[in-house]
Amino acid sequence: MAKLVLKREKPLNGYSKVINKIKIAEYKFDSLISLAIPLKRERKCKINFKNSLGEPMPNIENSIINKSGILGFRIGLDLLFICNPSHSSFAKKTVPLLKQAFYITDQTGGWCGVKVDGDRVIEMLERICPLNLSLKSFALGDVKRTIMDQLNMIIFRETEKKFILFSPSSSSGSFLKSIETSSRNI
Amino acid sequence: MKYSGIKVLWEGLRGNMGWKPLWRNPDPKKSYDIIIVGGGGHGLATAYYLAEEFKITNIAVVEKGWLGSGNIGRNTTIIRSNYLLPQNQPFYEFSLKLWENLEQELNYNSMVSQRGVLNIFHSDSQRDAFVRRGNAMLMSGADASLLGVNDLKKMVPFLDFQNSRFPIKGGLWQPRGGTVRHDAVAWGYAKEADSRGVDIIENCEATNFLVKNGRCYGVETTKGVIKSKKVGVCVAGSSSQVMGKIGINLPIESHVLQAFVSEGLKPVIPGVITFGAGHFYVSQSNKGGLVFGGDIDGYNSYAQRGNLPVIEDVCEGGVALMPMIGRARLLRAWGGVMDMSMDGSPIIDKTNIKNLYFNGGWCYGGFKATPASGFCYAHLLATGTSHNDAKDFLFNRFEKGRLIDEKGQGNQPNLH
Amino acid sequence: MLIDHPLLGLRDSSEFIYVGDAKLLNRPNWNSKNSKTKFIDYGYLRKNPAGVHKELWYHEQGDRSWLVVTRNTVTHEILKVELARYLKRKANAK
Amino acid sequence: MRNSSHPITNKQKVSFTFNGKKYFGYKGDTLASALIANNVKIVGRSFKYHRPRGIFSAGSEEPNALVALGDGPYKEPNTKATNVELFDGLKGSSQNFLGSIDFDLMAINDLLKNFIGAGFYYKTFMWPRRFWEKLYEPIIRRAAGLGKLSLKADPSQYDKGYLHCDFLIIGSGISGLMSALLLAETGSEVLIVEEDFIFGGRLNSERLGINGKQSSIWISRAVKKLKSLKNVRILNRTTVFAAFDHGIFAAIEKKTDHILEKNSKPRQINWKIYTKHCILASGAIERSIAFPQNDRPGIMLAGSVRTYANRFGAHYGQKIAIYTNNDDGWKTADDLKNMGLEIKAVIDTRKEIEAPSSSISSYLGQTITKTYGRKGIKAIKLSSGLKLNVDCLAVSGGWSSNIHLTCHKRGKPVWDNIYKNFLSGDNAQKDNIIPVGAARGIFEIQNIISDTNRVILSLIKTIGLSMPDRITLISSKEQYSCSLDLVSSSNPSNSFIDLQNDVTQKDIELSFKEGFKSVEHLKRYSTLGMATDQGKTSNILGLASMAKLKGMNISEVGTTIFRPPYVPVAISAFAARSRGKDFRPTRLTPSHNVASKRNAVFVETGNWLRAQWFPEKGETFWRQSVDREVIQTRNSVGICDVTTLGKIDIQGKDCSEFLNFVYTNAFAKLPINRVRYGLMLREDGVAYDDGTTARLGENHFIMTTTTANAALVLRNLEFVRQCLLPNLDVHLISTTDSWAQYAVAGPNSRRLLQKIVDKPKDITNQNFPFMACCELTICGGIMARLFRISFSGELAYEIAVPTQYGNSLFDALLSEGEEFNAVPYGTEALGVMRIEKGHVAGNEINGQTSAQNLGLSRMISKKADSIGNILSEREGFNGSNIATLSGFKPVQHSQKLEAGSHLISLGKTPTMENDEGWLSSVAFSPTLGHYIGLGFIESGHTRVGEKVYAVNLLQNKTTEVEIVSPHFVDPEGIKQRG
Repeated sequence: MAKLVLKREKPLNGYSKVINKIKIAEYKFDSLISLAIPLKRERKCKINFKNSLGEPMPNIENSIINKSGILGFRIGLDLLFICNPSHSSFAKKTVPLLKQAFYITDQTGGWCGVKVDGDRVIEMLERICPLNLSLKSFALGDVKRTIMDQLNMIIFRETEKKFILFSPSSSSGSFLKSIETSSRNI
Repeated sequence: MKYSGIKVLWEGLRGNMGWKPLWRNPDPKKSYDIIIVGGGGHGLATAYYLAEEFKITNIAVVEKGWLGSGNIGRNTTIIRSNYLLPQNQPFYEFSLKLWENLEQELNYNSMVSQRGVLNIFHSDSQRDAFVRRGNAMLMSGADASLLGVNDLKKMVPFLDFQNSRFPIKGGLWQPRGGTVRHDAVAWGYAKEADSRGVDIIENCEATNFLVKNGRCYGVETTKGVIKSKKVGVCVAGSSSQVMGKIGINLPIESHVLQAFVSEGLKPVIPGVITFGAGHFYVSQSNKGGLVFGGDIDGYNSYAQRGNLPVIEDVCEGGVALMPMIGRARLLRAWGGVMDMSMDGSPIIDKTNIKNLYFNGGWCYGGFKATPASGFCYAHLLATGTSHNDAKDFLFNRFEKGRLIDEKGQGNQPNLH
Repeated sequence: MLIDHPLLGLRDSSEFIYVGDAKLLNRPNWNSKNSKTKFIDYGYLRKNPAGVHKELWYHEQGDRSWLVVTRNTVTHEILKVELARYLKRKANAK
Repeated sequence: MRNSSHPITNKQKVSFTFNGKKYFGYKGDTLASALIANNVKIVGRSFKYHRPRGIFSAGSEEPNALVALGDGPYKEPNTKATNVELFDGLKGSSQNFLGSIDFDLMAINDLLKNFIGAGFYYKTFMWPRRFWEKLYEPIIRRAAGLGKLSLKADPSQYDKGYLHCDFLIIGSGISGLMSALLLAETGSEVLIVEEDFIFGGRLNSERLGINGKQSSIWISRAVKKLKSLKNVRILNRTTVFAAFDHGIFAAIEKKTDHILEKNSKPRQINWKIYTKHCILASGAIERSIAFPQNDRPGIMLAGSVRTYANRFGAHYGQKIAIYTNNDDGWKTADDLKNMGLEIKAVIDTRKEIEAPSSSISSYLGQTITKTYGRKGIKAIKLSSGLKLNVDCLAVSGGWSSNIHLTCHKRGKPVWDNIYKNFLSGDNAQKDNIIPVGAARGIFEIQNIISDTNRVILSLIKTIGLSMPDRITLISSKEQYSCSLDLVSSSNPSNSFIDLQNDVTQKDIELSFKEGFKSVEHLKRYSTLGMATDQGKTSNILGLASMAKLKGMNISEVGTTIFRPPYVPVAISAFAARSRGKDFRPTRLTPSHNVASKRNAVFVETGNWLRAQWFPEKGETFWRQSVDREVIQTRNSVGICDVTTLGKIDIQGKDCSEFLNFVYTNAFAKLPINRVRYGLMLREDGVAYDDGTTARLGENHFIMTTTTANAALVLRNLEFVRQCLLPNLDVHLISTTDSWAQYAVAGPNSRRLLQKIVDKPKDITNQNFPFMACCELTICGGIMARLFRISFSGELAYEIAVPTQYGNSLFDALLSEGEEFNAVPYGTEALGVMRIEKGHVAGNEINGQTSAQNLGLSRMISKKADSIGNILSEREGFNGSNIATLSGFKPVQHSQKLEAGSHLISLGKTPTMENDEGWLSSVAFSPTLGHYIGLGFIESGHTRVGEKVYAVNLLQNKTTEVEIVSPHFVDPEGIKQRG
């Protein structure tokens, strides 16, 4: 019997396109996990986070990127996400380390990421994002969770005109359509 | 004054000089047999039926603002009896029967227009629920039929049968449902109650109840103390405020419901159509405006105005169901305050204070109930016992666990 | 409406789900005397003020916090926003 | 007519048609100005009496000139010609007539005016009763209404958007631009929104200069400067139409309405604007005067006549009279005279004034008592008896501040007796809406300049921003005073108050006579102010008229409430993108692609699309596929995507205590690697969700919920976690999208799974019994979860893998299952099997049924507190006669059952009193070969074996059914444990 191999598929099959000079590309990641801070264990978690990832644990709606390019952001009082963009020893080494302090939930399959980039990106996002995107209220490295075009999304600002958006994977088709439509409509 | 076509002609010929006010503008007397607090649709109907059916005419209706300024003055004018539960269905069918004779009875054309009410469904389980409902309607003597997609394509060809996100699978149709010119209902009841001797006192706010030894014997008002043997409160929208004056907490929250009207258009919508996969219902007024609405805004409010998300939600539903209305323009939005009860059904009952009665909790379905609510409340006020068709609308159903929850949402008023 | 989330700042109310009277925080003890009466009161009776109202909003499209919002039901003015869990913990500590 | 020396004539010439006739205009025209230039007088017909009407105003207050634009599905009825930017190829047409616009057969109504005045319809058409829907109403409905919809789906695209600023400035007239310049200096984010397609507001309509030059020079400099600033954004063709709570405003931007070629861009954008402060520079609206036959084509607002003359070089006729009750009317006289037109007269209702211009023949203290010319004004008659031939009459009843938006939050306007004008009340200040200029009731240019400086600078100071220098501008000296002479008393039945709805002075008098005296009654009875212009030019006239009748001041009479929107907005614009298939987002299951390839028919389940059944070749009717899927699954093995069930990851030290509380039954002692079925009640004791929860570790559980309630259950669990038991260490994460989960059911399910489960995991019955669960790897190291649970009653499992592997796993299960004749099955077969097994689902747990109704009362543990426990003890939930879940089968096996049928004892008539229950779910059971049903019937559990009627009156069908156990297949559960 031939060995049965399961194929891993990205939600958007590696989509990439430029519309109205906005570059839209699937943001691929190897794994995405969430970390819950156990009740009254914030201090322990802070130390563990620093030891595991080499960066301080971010405050709410802030993020860190460590030297291996791992993105960590805090989305709630006791909830963080760690997004590991490239294959590495992350699962083998870092996750067990984090497990010593946090409750960990693997959500790799649960989210779809899209990177949008370009001079008119703010104009595009204005069509779907209810948040104030001026740098004063949405600084570099900030991350917020909100509703866009009826979808629950997480939005992360990498640079002034570069954002990563995450949306639930089951609705990734609608999510992409929403971004494409916004880009065309400006 | 008796109205007729001949009278209109006669007055037209002599320059319309002979018309008289529809109701007097009396000062309150010192005492009455019954005081109705609230001169909206239900209060005026109650006064009328007390006078007409129970021959009690020594009545005052005290109204804080102008007559008909309650929710009878701001609603989407729909009448229907397409209810499911045995505690509700006979009551609303009774109401529909009263509507059918109302104009002749009141000698006032409130334009009761039975052009039908259509509820669209989009899934098999919705269909199952509508079949159950349709059968309940037929079992209590109402009318109903189940329509398939082909029936709908003939009846309402402008629905989105092609491209809708949630396919249209059929509809429950009640031909006797329809719409009424809402303000005219208040004016008609006022006219006939007044002509039977009822004192309708506008701009007279009931500020407190007169209670002694657990009995109510009148009200304090902004026009002085008025005594009475019985007091019936009928102020849906403000129920908690009024009953709160004597410390009664109600199973009711006040919520804002928005309604909308478009610019005038030549007739396009035949009856009332409701969308089953979102929150939208629409009819067209005789003036030509599309009258439409959807969900309540969802938060406690006495502000009589709404917010944008619900307007958008309602219009999304409208365009999803009938994309041909897209280029029609929304002309006016308004909001009314709803008595949202804990199980979505009303209360017509005595209170724990003797001689003080309560009618409220109509959620956003009070308009269609107006005649039966007035009739049954009059019955309770006159006889001390509940009318058979309203015998379950009692306070104690919450403590007994005999809830009348058409939507199955439980004690979450903003979901009813 | 805009709700000034204590952790996240001003957010549009469309990110939230409204649930109502904050008295729902005070669930009666199930085996206290007259617990059924207390639960009926808890479940069904409301003060429903025309004015300042303490109520529960859930940030479903955001950080999933339950908030206690003090809001005027006549003007819709929001006077205070607190995290329900802090309030409840404080109450429990008493 | 067009003034050939006006600069507009240097612009591009454009052609358009109106009522089929071709005309020319210029870029920069509105449809109204072009029609005036072409001397088209009758543009529309009035609502009720079908009187010929012309253009009355120059803005969104227009009551008369309603036209249909475009054709086919693009047709847009009821469009105000005064708001339409002219473009090459525009097609406009009149509406609301029978015959032609010039000879409208419905104009017969005008002759019947005495019989069809205000509210006549309330008094007649009542006999015979049935004639209302059949005869009277259809006639009324056809006669009423205005324009026609195309009845075609709106083909245009629309969009939404969100803007944020510190200052929203509404209007770009002089006070708006000044405010913008001042506020921009502070570094704040400023957004200026202008309804018109050009900036400058009223300045464009006036001859007055700024700093000694034409005002257009100052406007373009100001706009240029503002556009150059990074912190300023400026939008034209955009109308702010509503004010909401907490500084949220809604605006509509017209993107393509002014071009013929409809490109792929959205036609309009519905902007939601969040601002800290709103500067209301919305100007003022001129009102009319009610006098006999004041509605003829050619009678226009004086300020608008001036607009057409100054901005567009367009005017009607050569002999113009002005009728005014205020100083502003005289300005029109001056400007027209300056254009070389003949001013026949200025009639001013005020006696005690000094005529501002001696070179114009003026009639002070006089009124107009009659006008002539049905299709265009020809002459007027004054109270002195003097008759003057004119071809245009400019009317000014004074100016009303445009405070519409300050009323949207129920702010009450306050009467200003000096300028005879309603101003915004205190509420506006509270809402941070700050009127400036004419919107603040200031009507003289020099005062507007100094007052705007003062208001904005003091605002900047109050907020504590850096102070800019005041703006010094010099303009002409103006003076404005106004009287309240708004209605005349002669010939009230021909004096129109509300032009569009044909409300006359006589109607107001009739309302008064019949007791409709409060402003709200007046409005509702007479329809005053309820037309598409919402009474912008007429409300004050109605109030003034009622005040006169009541012997009160206008301020005592009060005012009705301005409600949003300020201008009518297309319903599509609110819906924006959420239309058609995009009405709601679509969620796809992980196996969607494989299912599509296998020709699955999909069904909407909430936002999900799920495979409903998988038709095979030769199957023409859905039942064939479903029956086959059921039989094949029960005989061998079937695979179904159940990913849509909600999955919640629950971790923390106090999980078991938490679960004990949220479920009615106990979970604390659930061993690791075991699953348990749980029932959830609402606090009111009614059942609302059920599902299985698996324990993966001491502090780790995975809960499943129904598809429909996934979000609600998480919300309620968070409520318990944060609001009721915040001292527990519990953490909740929705993982519905993270795991693809498939039911693998049927006697061969174990053998199939054994092919993919990595060794050494042993899933034999001994080592992995019914209700076991575990984490494992499959297919050579892919992490997975396996649950031995059964919804079908068969030996069954659910297997979950990370979503990215889902499509591949579904494929693999089917290909590996080929040797067993494995079948994919959809939601229909799933439903059939669960009914056969007697499992409840949404039709049974519908929010109206309790654990007792469902026959699950033994699941309510009385040993510990749980949500809904106490209130489920109420008498209505208990008692021996409550309806309980039962099974039903037709006595004649060939008969069909219908869900929704009601249940009645044999021999009884189907009435509400005899109603004993209903069938909630039915299916044809291919296993049993006949229909079966689940339902609720009073005391059902004690009536097994009894026969009753299932009544479906909707289809006029009564079926005799037998009450049986709800467990039709394998009631002992031998198969699922095997």
